[in-house]
Amino acid sequence: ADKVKVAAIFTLPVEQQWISRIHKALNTAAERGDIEYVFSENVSNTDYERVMREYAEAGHQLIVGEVFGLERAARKVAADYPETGFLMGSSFGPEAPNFSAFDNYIHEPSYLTGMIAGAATESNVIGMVGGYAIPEVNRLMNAFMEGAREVNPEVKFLVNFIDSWYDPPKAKESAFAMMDAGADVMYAERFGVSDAAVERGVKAIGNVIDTSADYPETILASAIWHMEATIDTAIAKVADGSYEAADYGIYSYMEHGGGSIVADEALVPAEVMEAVKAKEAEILSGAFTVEVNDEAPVSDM
Amino acid sequence: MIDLLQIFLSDSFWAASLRIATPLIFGVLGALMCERSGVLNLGIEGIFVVGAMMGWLVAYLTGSLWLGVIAAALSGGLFGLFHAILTVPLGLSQHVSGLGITMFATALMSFAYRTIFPQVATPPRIEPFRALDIPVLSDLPFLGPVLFQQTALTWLALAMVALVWWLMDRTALGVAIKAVGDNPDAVNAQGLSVMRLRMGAVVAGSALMALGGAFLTMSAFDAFFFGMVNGRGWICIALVIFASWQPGKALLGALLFGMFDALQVRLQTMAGAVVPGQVFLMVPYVLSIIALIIAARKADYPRALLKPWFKGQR
Amino acid sequence: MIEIVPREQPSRRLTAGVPLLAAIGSLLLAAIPLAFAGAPIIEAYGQMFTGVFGSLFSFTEMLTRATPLIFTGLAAAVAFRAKLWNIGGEGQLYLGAMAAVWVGSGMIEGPPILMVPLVLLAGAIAGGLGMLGPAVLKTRFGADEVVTSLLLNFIILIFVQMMLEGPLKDPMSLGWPQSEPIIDEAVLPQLIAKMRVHAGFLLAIGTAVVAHVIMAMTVWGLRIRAVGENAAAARHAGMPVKRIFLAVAFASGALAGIAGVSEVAGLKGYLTTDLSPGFGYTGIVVAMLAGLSPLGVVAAALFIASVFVGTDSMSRTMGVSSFLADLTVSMSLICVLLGGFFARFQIRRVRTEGAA
Amino acid sequence: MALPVAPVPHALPGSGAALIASDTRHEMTTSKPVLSLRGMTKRFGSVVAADHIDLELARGEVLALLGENGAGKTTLMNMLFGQYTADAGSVHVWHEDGAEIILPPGQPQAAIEARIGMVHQHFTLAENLSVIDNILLGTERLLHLNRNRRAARAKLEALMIHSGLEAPLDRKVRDLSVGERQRVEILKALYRDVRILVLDEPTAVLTPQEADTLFASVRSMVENGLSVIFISHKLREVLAFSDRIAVLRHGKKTGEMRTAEADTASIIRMMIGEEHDMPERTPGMPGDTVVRLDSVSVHPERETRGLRDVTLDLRRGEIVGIAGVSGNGQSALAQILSGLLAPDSGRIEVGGESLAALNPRTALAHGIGRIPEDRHHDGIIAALSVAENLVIERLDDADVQRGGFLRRASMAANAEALSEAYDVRGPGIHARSALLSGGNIQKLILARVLETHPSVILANQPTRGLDFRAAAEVSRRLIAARDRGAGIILISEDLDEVLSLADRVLVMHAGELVETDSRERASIGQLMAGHAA
Ligand SMILES: Nc1ncnc2c1ncn2[C@@H]1O[C@H](COP(=O)(O)OP(=O)(O)OP(=O)(O)O)[C@@H](O)[C@H]1O
Ligand SMILES: Nc1ncnc2c1ncn2[C@@H]1O[C@H](COP(=O)(O)OP(=O)(O)OP(=O)(O)O)[C@@H](O)[C@H]1O
Ligand SMILES: [Mg+2]
Ligand SMILES: [Mg+2]
Repeated sequence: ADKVKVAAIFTLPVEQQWISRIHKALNTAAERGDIEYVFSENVSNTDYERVMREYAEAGHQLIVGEVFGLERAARKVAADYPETGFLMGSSFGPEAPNFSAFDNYIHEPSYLTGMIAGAATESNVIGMVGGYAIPEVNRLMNAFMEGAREVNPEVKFLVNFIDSWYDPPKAKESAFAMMDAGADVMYAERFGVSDAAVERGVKAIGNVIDTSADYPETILASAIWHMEATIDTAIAKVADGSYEAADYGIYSYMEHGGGSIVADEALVPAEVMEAVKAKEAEILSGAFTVEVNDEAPVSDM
Repeated sequence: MIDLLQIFLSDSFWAASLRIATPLIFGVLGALMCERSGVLNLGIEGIFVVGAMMGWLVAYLTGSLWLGVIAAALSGGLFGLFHAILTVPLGLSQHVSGLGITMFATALMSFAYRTIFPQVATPPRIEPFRALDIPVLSDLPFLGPVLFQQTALTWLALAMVALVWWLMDRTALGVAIKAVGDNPDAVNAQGLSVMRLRMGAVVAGSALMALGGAFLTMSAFDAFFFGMVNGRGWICIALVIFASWQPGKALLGALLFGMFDALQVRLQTMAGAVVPGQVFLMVPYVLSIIALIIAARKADYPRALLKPWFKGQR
Repeated sequence: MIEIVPREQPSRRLTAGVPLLAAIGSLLLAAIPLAFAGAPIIEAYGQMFTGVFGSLFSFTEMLTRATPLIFTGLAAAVAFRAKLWNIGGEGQLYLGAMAAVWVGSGMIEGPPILMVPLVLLAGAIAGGLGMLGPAVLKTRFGADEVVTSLLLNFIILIFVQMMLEGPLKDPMSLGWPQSEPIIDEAVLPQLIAKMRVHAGFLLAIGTAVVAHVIMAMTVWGLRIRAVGENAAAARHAGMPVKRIFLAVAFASGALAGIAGVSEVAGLKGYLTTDLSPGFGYTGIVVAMLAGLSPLGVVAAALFIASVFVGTDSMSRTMGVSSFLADLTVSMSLICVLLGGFFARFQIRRVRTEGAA
Repeated sequence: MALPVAPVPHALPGSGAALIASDTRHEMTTSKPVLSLRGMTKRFGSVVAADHIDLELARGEVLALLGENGAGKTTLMNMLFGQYTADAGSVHVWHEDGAEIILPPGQPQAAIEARIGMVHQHFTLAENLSVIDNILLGTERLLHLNRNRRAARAKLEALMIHSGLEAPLDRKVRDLSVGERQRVEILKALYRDVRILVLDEPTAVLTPQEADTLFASVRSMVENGLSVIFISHKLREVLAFSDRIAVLRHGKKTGEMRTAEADTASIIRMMIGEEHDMPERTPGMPGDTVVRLDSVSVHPERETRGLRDVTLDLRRGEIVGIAGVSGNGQSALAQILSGLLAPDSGRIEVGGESLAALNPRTALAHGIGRIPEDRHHDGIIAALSVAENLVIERLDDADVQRGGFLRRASMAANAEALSEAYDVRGPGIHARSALLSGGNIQKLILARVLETHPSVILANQPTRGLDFRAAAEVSRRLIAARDRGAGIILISEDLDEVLSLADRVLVMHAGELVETDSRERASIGQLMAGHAA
């Protein structure tokens, strides 16, 4: 069969964790030979719409990206190119006929990592450093906090946003400050936090990507986002001509393999692992639902 | 209030202040050298990126941190030379040239990084500078963690303060640099070369700036990211005026800013529930403006700053 | 040895030819990174041209990108004329945008004929006040406006973030920090159906013309130039130097503020913290390239926008890193700078023999 | 480069401030040349500033270089010193041992090494540095510790004593008066043990006393073998101090003569190629009071001297000359009348109205025309055109603007007329006024001020740095304005100027103003020095 022509547009460089997951899934598909893949990174908000149109004009069949902050414009473009499939990270829903939305709904594994963190803290203080307080970040943090509270009602949280996606030194300083205030488990939303954890010998929880190999003895567990399910579903639909506007958010849920937890069994006690496994099963079976809460989390100390 | 007191009494707060200040110390000293000679270097933000990228890259490729540091300084100096050529012999607008250098350096580093590492999800890491563990000294109460558990680059920054101070205040070369920033005719009439002094100062100053960038990727962190300089260069441009172009005050200014920043993080975590976090993010900038208002004294202004000089013209 | 001497009359031929030569020069230079990235160079140039002039769409996209640059360029040009170093265009742009969404997102309703000017006015006032602050700090306390206006950029951006998570947040945004949309009556109309270029562009051109007329033909322009060139003599001649300085500060901030209004009301529809990819800073470059001439600002903004849009589009079709666009813009900037030098100066050899 | 610190070579036992009589001068015919300029040529665009000029200087000789503004004097000296690169010509210098060297063009370093020193027409001092740093700049190895300066300081102190030129070594230059700065400039040259000293209008900003002291010291060093070229527009100095005179006109050398054989008329003839008569002083016809300062006081501030209880009456139709060594409060007085400074106490009466203070606007509205002391700083806006500069004090007038729009045509007509009437010469009325020479700038300001027929004119150092023809023109204009009924306050350090123009003479000293009936240089000099007459 012909390869599907896919273009991706990212507002940040592909090293950004969130974007790296999409990029990775697309690269995997390209290596498999399913798609022809091109991308533009670091596209500013002002230029985003033009780039969408350029790709659409150039005949790409599926355009992937993130349209937070430019929803209206993006939807207008989609409406102008009904033959092209748009699969966009978005907080809003899909829009017929061709605009589909996805998001990093990995609150479920985040909840599970929260359980591990809640059990692991001895000081009962967990530190959380985030980039910006946006829904994509908030919902994972909130789920994480819920998970921790479930196993440890005593636990308190320190929350800090550094207002940058790319300032590891700053994130590191933030983490140090929290450790000074007593945190002994860190939620590493940004690069830099785990580095601080390694230096001070405290534990950290990973997010979106698995960095445990980089920080030996440090990462208790990570909530991993897998975009493969989302991307592959969309590609398949484009290929067989059945693509239409749909909510792809669910493909980030655990039941679709869009989210998973990896835990370091050497660092996490067996009984905690057991509880997590049990909860994971509940989630997969639908017996337990992790609430999606997009409100900005705050310190409660 | 008790909390605030606790913060100020904790050694880790002061250690963090010095750590955060380190890249700024390099940057503000570099900017000071340039401006003392009469050349504003708005290329600083880009030169930080160059230092961050080249230091890290060379350390990554060779495995030697110090080679990385040297590479950072050299490449920073190279971009400084570019700025110097445009602004000194050619006398072009220092504003445009500086902003141009920043745009050029940033774009070039991004382009080069992407061309060298086309397919990485997370950037390669190096083994960064570690805190110097000096026997006895590092174990001192308070001073130990604040001063003696910093990395070699922080010490280098402090040494540079002393060196620049010595150079500017104690040597004939320093007098000549100050003179050329004040009135190039005075220097020319005394048989010294305006060109060489200015170009030398800009190159040396730019090399210093690049070390500030190198600190970010080789000491504060262990990898290069796009955008990680995050305005630190601009802060130095502000600090150098706060410092009235004096190395001692430059150190003070950088430390103050580092302190505000360290304080900001701690306050935000503590009181984030009550006040929007952004209020604290503003703290370092607002306090810097207030400090500037209090300190605004213009006596020592390098009078020839921004003014090109051509031989044989009035 | 060589000596640099000013031309008696800046060369007319060169002054006119410089942008052209610089453009050619920078494009030639772009071949270097292209070669490194392994792209076919001739074809790349073709794509670069097509990226701007290839279709009505690409051309209007270039105009769209030039629009905010004209405003921020004018902001810098006017201020720099009075030797007021406003480096805070970026912050003032956001202030203007914030005022625009505050006034224009439903707080007041009215017919377009009222709403559009109202929103523009609000943005202009907000931006103007944003620069008046540093100017007052300068006249009152001698605090250097380069520093204060620069630092204000950071403060304002954080403040915008705070407002977008607080009072200005769109309740319908599902938590995403963005403002409510500008109501239809306050939107700057599209100029061509389906194209993004909007009335803000015409407004920018009009503003540049007005600025040119004011600077070149009116007493106010003369006063501004007088204060900028020699404040002591202006004061001696009885001009209210401080008032002029403050008025220029306000006008400069207002122009940058209108850049923000034009972006939200003409393009985006609502405010986010990534509204501007550094238009405030690029405006300084635009102004200096234009030699602080308001009409030159239009040309410089169009030039910079063309290089950016052309290269950006080319990088996509050629499959090279899109960082190439920023790289080419910065190189062409340096080329234009150098070109301006050769128009104003000539380099001549001087004798060095004579030592016995 | 490092200079060995040697004892002062030109040491003299004491130095008198008295004039040295011309009969002690060297006979140059017996001396060997130390310097020879041959065929020196310099073009600036279409202007030939120096056109194949030859000039010789003998050992121990004082050569005065004369010429109108723009004749090429400074250009020639700048080529000698390597500040400018000559288009053609060569500079020959002879060492003490008779060895001849030719200086490479365009290298001040080479001139310095040949022990040529130059005091530039405009200060070349770094204001943020101390006096000693300015003097030692370029004389030390670059990594030389500048604390380690005992020897240099000792040498300088000896030099100051022997030359009679005192300067506060550790003060910043920005805190010095112009006179002090001029002394620093000269010390800077002397410190390098120069054999040839070029002084470009060294006395333009000095008081007559300071000038006399300077020349006395220079003379004493000449006795010890120093050779001097000096440029001046003050013929009195030239006649008193030089051995020989060379004259430039339009970039060419038009003549040379022994000073002993020269007189004012012959010099002028050589400079301008025709006879020229100086304006005659005619008595004024004082009318009613136009300005009255009533016990005005200003607190001294940093380096500017204040005023103590100054009372002054200025009447219509008179010129009140204020003599005095600059720095005694003249600038405070001028600033009050210009509206730049508010007195701390006292009243100002202008046109019958009593005010606490003026500002530039009210000063203009009350018909006070101001000729500022520093024409480049306060007088013109160099980047604006001549036509624009001519109207900056009256932008609201109907012939300048209509509805906010400049009336370019009417401004141009105005500028053409005034340039013609006041003989403002330059590249044209639309050219930046930066391109005008100092003298023409002064004429521009004069035109702007007089054109509005002010009832009061404040003329602060109105002829400073002007050649005699331009200076005479300014004087003539001021007298004409007076005769038309204006009251004029003339502040000048040039006692000759005050005496030749003023109807009444007041002396300013230490912030106080004293009136004198005397017209004697000596007794006024006493007052200027603070001694009661
Ligand atoms: N740097 C320069 N650029 C252009 N023209 C110059 C420059 N320096 C001197 N000139 C020209 O050279 C001519 C001679 O100027 P110069 O300064 O030598 O005159 P001068 O004799 O010293 O006059 P003054 O008595 O006023 O000092 C001037 O008419 C001027 O046109
Ligand atoms: N930078 C310049 N470029 C071109 N011409 C110049 C320049 N500077 C001076 N001139 C020309 O030089 C001539 C004389 O200049 P100069 O400054 O020597 O005059 P001046 O009367 O000596 O002034 P001052 O009395 O202030 O020293 C003028 O005709 C002027 O047009
Ligand atoms: Mg002169
Ligand atoms: Mg001269």
